[in-house]
Amino acid sequence: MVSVVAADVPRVGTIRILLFAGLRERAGWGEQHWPANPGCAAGLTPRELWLQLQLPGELGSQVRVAINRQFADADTPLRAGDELAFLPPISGG
Amino acid sequence: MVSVVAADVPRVGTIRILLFAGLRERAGWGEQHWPANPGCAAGLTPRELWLQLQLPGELGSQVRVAINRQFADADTPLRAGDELAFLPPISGG
Amino acid sequence: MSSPFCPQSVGADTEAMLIKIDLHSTGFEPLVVLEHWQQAQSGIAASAAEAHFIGRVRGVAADGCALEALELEHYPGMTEQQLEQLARDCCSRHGVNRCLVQHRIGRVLPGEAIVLVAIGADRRGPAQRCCQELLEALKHHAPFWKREWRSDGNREWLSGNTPL
Amino acid sequence: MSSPFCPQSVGADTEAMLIKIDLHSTGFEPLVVLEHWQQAQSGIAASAAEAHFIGRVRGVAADGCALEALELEHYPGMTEQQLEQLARDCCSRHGVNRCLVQHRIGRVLPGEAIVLVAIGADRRGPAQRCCQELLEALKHHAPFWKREWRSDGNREWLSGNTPL
Repeated sequence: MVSVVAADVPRVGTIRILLFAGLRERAGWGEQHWPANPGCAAGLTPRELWLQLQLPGELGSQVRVAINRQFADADTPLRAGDELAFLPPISGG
Repeated sequence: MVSVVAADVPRVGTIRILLFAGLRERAGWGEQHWPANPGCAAGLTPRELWLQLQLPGELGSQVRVAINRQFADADTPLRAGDELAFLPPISGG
Repeated sequence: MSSPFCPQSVGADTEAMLIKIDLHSTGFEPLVVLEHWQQAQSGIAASAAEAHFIGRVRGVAADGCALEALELEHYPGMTEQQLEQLARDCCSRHGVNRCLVQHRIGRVLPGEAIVLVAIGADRRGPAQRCCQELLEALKHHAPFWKREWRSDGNREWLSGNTPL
Repeated sequence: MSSPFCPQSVGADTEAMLIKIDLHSTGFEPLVVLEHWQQAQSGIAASAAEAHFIGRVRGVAADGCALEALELEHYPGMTEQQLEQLARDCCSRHGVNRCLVQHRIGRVLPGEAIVLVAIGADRRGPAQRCCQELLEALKHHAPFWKREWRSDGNREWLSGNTPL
């Protein structure tokens, strides 16, 4: 199930990638769409995307992964239409 | 230091004894003045008064002692002018 | 590190401990009391962390019967003194500086507030722990006694508090 | 034991768990929100035990500088979903039935409330523990990020929460 906000219709055949807060500022971008043909994204994981995108910081110890707005393991295989977010250290409340 | 409410001036040469709640009702009285000549009350303790007054229940395990509105040991020697209270199990808040 | 652009603030640490304790012989509204209490702490001086507890009379007696009312007896003079002492000890143990204790006496109806404890502090941990601990302290060491007036006509003094 | 004079009450146990969560992009008054929340629980149905926590913006930044404002970024969509899930898990773990979570987003000024957590329960222990635990849970597992706007012109993302 892909859950999206109304204003951001997912592009078929892509993975939507979101960055937040300090991570977004260090990377210089907040959103990208990564091509992923349906059925052909098998094997592509958040960890691989993290490396390919050359994102700053350390995945795992500092940065958490959410897939379709749920915390997820960085090695979860992604599928076309997924919303992937990299979350820097949380500081709410 | 003896601290008393304005309406209840201590009688010189007595110990004021107070009972509360269920203990007061089982004993059938809430206040007594026990004669205690100044200087001559030496040795009289709440525990002895408890026995002499034949109060119901168990001192210590259930009933606590306050002297001059501070919790006190049941074997503390009393002095003329003291306010002694026997407190059944507390249930505030 | 100090610069003209970075003045050191005079924080809550330097303020005196503020303790407010009241016994109410008629109903009190916890949120109204809290509002007045908070108004004394305006703007930046407001506590960064505030923990509250409100206890109300249940509609059911200890034996499962419907409850008409709870009667709260206390030991005038000792109660106020004990509450003050318990609050002062607990606040200084936890390093918190604002404390509000409100307690009903007399006849209290189901749904009405019996007790309100509020703690203001600079950190959430001390605020929460102090609020919890002071509530336990007053439940066990302030001279209050509850009697249940049950709808079947029974009047029963409680011999302790409900379990934590 | 049941008699015609002693009807069994329909207590809070039989009610559904009630969770209310809101994000505020402008200031909210904790006591006003609490009042509305309580009004939905009138008379005997009111929770016998209520624990609240209010967190406010400090006037001082992490480095000791004066703070102009705190900026709260979040992940729209995931935030609401996470708060709901954290609240539901925490409430069912502690067996409490009423839960209120209010959180600011956007620019928040010193002294303003950032977060309010309130728990209503039948016993003080579960109410207090659930309130504490839910606060910790949302501080660490709801996608919020704080940036300090300091009076010396620095803008710094915080990399964690203040210690408990």
